[in-house]
Amino acid sequence: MSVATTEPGRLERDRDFNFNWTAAGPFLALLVLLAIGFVINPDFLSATNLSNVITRSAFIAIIAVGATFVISSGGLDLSVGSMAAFITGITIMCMNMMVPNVGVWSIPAGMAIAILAGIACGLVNGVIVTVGKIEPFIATLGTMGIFRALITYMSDGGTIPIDRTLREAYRPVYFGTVAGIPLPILISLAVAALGAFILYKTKYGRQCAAAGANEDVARYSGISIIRTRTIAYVIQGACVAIAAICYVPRLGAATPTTGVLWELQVITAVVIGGTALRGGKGRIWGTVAGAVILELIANLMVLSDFVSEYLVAAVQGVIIIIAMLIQRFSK
Amino acid sequence: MSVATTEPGRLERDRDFNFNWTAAGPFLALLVLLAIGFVINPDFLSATNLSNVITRSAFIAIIAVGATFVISSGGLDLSVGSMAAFITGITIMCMNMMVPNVGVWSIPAGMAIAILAGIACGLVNGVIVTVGKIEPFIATLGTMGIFRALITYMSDGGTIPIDRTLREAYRPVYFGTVAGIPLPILISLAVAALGAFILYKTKYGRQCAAAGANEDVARYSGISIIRTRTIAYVIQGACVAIAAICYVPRLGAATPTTGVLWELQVITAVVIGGTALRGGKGRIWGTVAGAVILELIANLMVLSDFVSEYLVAAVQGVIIIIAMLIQRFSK
Amino acid sequence: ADKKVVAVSIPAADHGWTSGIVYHAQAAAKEINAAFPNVEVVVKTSPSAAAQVSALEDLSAGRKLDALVILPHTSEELTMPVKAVKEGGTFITVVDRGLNDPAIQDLYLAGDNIAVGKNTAKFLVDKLGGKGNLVVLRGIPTVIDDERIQGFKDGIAGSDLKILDIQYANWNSDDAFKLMQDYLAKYPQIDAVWANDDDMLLGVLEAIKQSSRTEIKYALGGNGMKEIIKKVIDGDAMTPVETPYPPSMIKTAIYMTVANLIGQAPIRGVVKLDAPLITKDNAAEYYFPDSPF
Amino acid sequence: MARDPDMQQTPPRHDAKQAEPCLLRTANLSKQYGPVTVLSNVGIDIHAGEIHAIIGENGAGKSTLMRLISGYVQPSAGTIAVSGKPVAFATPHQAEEAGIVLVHQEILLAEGLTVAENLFLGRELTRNGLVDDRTMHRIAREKLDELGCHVSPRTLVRDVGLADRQLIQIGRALLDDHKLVIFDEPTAVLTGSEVERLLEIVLRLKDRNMGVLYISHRLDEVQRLADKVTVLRDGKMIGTYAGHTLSQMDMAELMVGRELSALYPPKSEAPRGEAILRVNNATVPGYANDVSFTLHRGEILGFAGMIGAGRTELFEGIVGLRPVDARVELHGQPIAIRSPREAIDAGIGYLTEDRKGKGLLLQERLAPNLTLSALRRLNPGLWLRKRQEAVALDQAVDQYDIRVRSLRLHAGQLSGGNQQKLLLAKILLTNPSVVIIDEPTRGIDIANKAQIYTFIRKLVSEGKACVVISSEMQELIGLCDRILVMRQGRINGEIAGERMTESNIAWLATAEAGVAHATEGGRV
Ligand SMILES: Nc1ncnc2c1ncn2[C@@H]1O[C@H](COP(=O)(O)OP(=O)(O)OP(=O)(O)O)[C@@H](O)[C@H]1O
Ligand SMILES: Nc1ncnc2c1ncn2[C@@H]1O[C@H](COP(=O)(O)OP(=O)(O)OP(=O)(O)O)[C@@H](O)[C@H]1O
Ligand SMILES: O[C@@H]1[C@@H](O)[C@H](O)OC[C@H]1O
Ligand SMILES: [Mg+2]
Ligand SMILES: [Mg+2]
Repeated sequence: MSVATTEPGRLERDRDFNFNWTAAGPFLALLVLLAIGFVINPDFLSATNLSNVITRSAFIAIIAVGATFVISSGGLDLSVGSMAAFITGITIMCMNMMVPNVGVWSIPAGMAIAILAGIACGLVNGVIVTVGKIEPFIATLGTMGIFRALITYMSDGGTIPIDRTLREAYRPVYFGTVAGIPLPILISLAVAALGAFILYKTKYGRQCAAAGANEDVARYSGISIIRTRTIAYVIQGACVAIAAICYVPRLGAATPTTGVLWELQVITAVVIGGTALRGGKGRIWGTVAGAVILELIANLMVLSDFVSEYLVAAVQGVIIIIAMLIQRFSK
Repeated sequence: MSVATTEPGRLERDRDFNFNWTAAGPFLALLVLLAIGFVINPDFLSATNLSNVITRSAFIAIIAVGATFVISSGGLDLSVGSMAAFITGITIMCMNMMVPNVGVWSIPAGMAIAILAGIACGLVNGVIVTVGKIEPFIATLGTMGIFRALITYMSDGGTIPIDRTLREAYRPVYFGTVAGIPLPILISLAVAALGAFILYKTKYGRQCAAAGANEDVARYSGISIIRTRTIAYVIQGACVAIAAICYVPRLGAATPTTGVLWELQVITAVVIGGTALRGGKGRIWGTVAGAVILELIANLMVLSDFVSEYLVAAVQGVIIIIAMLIQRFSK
Repeated sequence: ADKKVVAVSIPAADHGWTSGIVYHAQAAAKEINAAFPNVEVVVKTSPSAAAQVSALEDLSAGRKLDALVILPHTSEELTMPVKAVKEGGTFITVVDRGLNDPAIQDLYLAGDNIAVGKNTAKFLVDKLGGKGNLVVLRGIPTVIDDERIQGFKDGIAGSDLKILDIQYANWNSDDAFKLMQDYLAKYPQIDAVWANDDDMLLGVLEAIKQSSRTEIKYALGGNGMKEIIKKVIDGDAMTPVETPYPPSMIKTAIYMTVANLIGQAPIRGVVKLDAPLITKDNAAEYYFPDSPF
Repeated sequence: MARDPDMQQTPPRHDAKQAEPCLLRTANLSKQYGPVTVLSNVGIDIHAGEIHAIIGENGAGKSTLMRLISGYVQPSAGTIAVSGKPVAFATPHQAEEAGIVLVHQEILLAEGLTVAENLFLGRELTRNGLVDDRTMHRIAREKLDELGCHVSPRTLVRDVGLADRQLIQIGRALLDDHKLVIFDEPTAVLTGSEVERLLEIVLRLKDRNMGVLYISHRLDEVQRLADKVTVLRDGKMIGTYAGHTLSQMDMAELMVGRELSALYPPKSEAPRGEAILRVNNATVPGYANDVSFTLHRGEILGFAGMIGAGRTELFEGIVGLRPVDARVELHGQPIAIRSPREAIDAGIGYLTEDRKGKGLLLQERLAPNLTLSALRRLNPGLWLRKRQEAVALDQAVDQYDIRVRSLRLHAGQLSGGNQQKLLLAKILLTNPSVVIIDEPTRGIDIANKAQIYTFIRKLVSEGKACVVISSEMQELIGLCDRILVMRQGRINGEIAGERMTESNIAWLATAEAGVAHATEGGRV
């Protein structure tokens, strides 16, 4: 029996200049929507309107960046909406409590508390899912109920308004601009950039994608699924906290209905953005585009007078389905 | 070239008398809940209370039987709640329209229309998911918006009450009993039995599980994924229609809020029942147990005086998580 | 040439009463747009407080609003955004659920929620001879809900009426049906039920009917739903009274706002609709069989 | 090129039995993936009652050809004719209906379904319109017994080992009578007895006048079975030869296209080094019982045994992949390994036998796959160094001769053998001092086996130590310095030097412990 070495086969080191439709899809959809909007109502493209819409989409975008981690690591989080309400509540209560002593400094202190609370909430979700080995859908449906109940309890069924003296000082976090760009937009871009950096440029990002793509392979490669997925939930929690921080000045209060149904919007943004729900690959910038798309659709509905008020939800549904269809079949 | 004959003392692994904990889990949980209920409030086990609770769980159970098909075939349906509202609306409108001509016969006619509408809605979902190749979560989130908008539009934002003359004739479908057992319970048992029969005893059931367990393998085996999954959605639609039929006499009207959030309850029932969300084998009877468990928990909350009304959702969340944990670790 | 723009921002139809709001707002818009060529009334519904804030931004981003009629989803969350609109020189009319800062509104129109609770309670104290067991169903966690419960508690204060239980049923008939079934299972003796909204009362009545329990003397609601008013007119024993809280208040508010804009009839201030007890005697005044609510 | 003068190229097909059209004929069959041509102008004939083997190096295009024939992928050019009539199968199911069935190289079963459900998937037996589970279980039992597979038809495939899965897959193909059965490396995961049984079954198919296409890297099998042998190289046909005229050496040289040297590297002459890894009383509940052994520097230690002997589970336990109770010493220090991460950090690398399920991310590109276990070592600090990764990939591709035509392929797009090489590169990138390789050459062509063996030998000569678990006895004998044989979760004997023979291994793998030990002292 015999054999020897083969010649060191030289391989073509071809880059693929193929246009990646899945990746480009959400951005194309965005362009199409902008064009349609302009046709329907030229005001649509006004700087004020666009900046309003994008600012508004910031909450969902920030939370959805976190969701991109969770989903790409193979999880799911239905609790983000009520977690946002809960964190908003905690933050406002703490700020109000501190204001007599530290005045305006209670704002940064409150923000720090918000982040800690977010991390804690994420940790709870993560541990239940990973250590408890419970289907993420059910586990986070459970914590969704828990967070929602807690905010209802904390607000005694009513609202938790932020202290009047803090209002003006806090306002700029939502309403302020830097170089003409609203602060929430900048914050969400920063969060997305950081998210993209972590997901694409760090070891953790790799591990996250591996855990979502094939749990066994990841495990056999020395990656702790528990650790990886738990961190993803913690990142999600931190993102929710950042969103909550930006949210407070917009509405000035936490209520039992804050953030209701955000989870569905968040997941929709992630999926429209091109991340597969079954895990593996995450697309942070697609997610951000997805969040903006959702807000744009809603905005278009308000600005146009074509459809009955009652049918807005239907048109949104149809547009989302069509967008996904185009994405599928343009490949 | 390699090792020789098989071992003579090869284990006889043909029969497994192992107790199947996953399968038994939901039923044990049910028993535990009943026991807790009795301790908290002996009235809990009264025939009236139990029959009320089980009757109430019938809608969710019936819809969840359909969801077991969809989920085990690898799909998901978030639209069931608004589909139920939509079908209820259509049914009532048709019955009301026919009543001047055919009188009480409009009830069976309306029921037939309900079933057809359910099948049509299921078909729409199925085709979008399979032919359109859209992630089921997003596709049915889209149709959820559409059905909800349609019922709002049909009812002009208000309610669609059933014709007075039909009320009494129709009432027994919800409030009637046969041999002392409320009709909805019997109907849901019949639906579950039929579902179990289809899922476990027919070729289609096999194909359904195969499509959910491994799409590629199923396809290579000559199973049409499109056909199989579409049929699952159609079954889901028919189940929603049956639930809608039982639901009409309960309150005698369809409103824009009928069936809100049922989808989450339905999915929870399926998962608590032991069917994996990622597809594969479905457990019809577990699903039914899951639906009853959900309703029992809610009932327990009201009957006990332990928790603040604000915290009911939290306790429900905690109980569901604990139930799942017990199921996981009792294995 | 230059039309006056009146924006109407209301919650989407999420239960019977709000669907009445939507109905009346749209009717008013249609009538006014037809009658006054120089006025344009735009109605937008929003499914949540956040969406309503967005809608306000959208409505005022493109054009200048001459007036805004708003039924805020929640008070706290809409206060600042409405203030922002006001600062653009818009006339503000607030309906029903108020804002936190009354200085923002030019006109406020609402029902009397305290009275809704109190008048119902007084009726029960009177009819039950000052003693008995009550169960209460409340709506969703909002100020309005709190006020009604507060009014009710004030109303029974000093009597021996006892509230056995208060829980949320979300102004939803279905939830109310379940909750009432459970109340019935839990309490062997219930003398009267109060649901603070008629949607819920419908569910309560179904549950009582099914239970065939006979000790319950009264099941009362509130809001003036036509089905319930009809019962009052018919002399129903279990539901002999009702309190009004008409969703048509939105229409009144829109008309008043338009009158202020173009009718040379300056209107400022607070309008509070009474919530007297509706009884068989005066029920006909509150009965509108063609309205959706 | 050294070639046996007797070796005959089969006559041009025009002259072939013209009377009856052959069972299947391909003409000018080509397949391209994007710009890459993986198969060009292949023309083969298969006749009824004939076993036709396809051989070639890893990535030569064998599996691709089979997938084309059986409808899993569609050709870019060329034709396929069945019994003289041109066909174009859009799905594997259509091919099956035309009597052609493929036993995949990679296992394709639905893990969440039972064995019987998998066997009958898509062709369930019914009685009165209802699925007839009882009959299906009975037939499944019979079929599996025939193949020497003893799992219960009721167990979930998820709970079944790799070899049994392969047998189930074969059973599935043989359930109905087909005209043409295609085996793509059916024996790669099988051990002795199953292989024998399978070969018998293949011969029986031939007796029943079916056509068989057979791919294997085990050339002895090819030699025993094949009537005709077609050799592929780089997607091109080298020729079709009459089976009996080719020696294994001829085949190997035809595949590679050049002369071959020895398959196994010489064993080390140096005396045994100090103990690197000492495992005492290792028990993996349900699989391994009280196993103790010592691994020395510079040593290749073989683990032999039959399927189910518990070798895989033992080592999965040792590297922290499953619960184990053991005292482990590494470099003389006791260590406790609780997770795969700790094993990697301690310098113990484990290469799984299930490359598709547990080894590689099939949808991921090559570089991320290669570096997944070694992320820490390669990227000190927080972020990834992509340049470093590219260099590592270049090196690995060269060093392990991974045949890829583009570095942007996904791991799943590599041929089976090249996947195995990628996996080996992946584990070695963690720079372990102890390397445990479970089935090192599963699905590897003969030329590359030699490379892998050389490489393993080089590893230990550099002062590492290596455990090789293999079901190929020759491989163990040729490669290892010492062999431990396991049976039913226990070590049943140790052999080294002269005493490493197939019969000794087979004896120790099957005989009762007492008997084995008694005889081992003397001579087996
Ligand atoms: N989907 C695909 N896209 C691109 N290239 C592919 C794809 N599938 C296979 N290839 C390439 O085609 C070539 C032939 O692969 P094939 O699997 O047929 O080889 P093989 O002869 O079966 O090898 P082995 O003995 O290793 O199984 C390989 O270079 C492989 O990378
Ligand atoms: N007695 C048994 N009980 C349960 N499962 C068994 C038994 N025998 C074999 N199996 C199944 O067969 C698989 C193969 O066994 P195992 O991996 O332990 O053997 P091995 O010695 O590593 O052999 P190889 O790796 O060569 O297949 C196991 O994972 C297991 O699922
Ligand atoms: O929506 C509410 C309605 O249902 C309640 O009864 O009255 C006040 C409204 O805001
Ligand atoms: Mg191959
Ligand atoms: Mg093994």
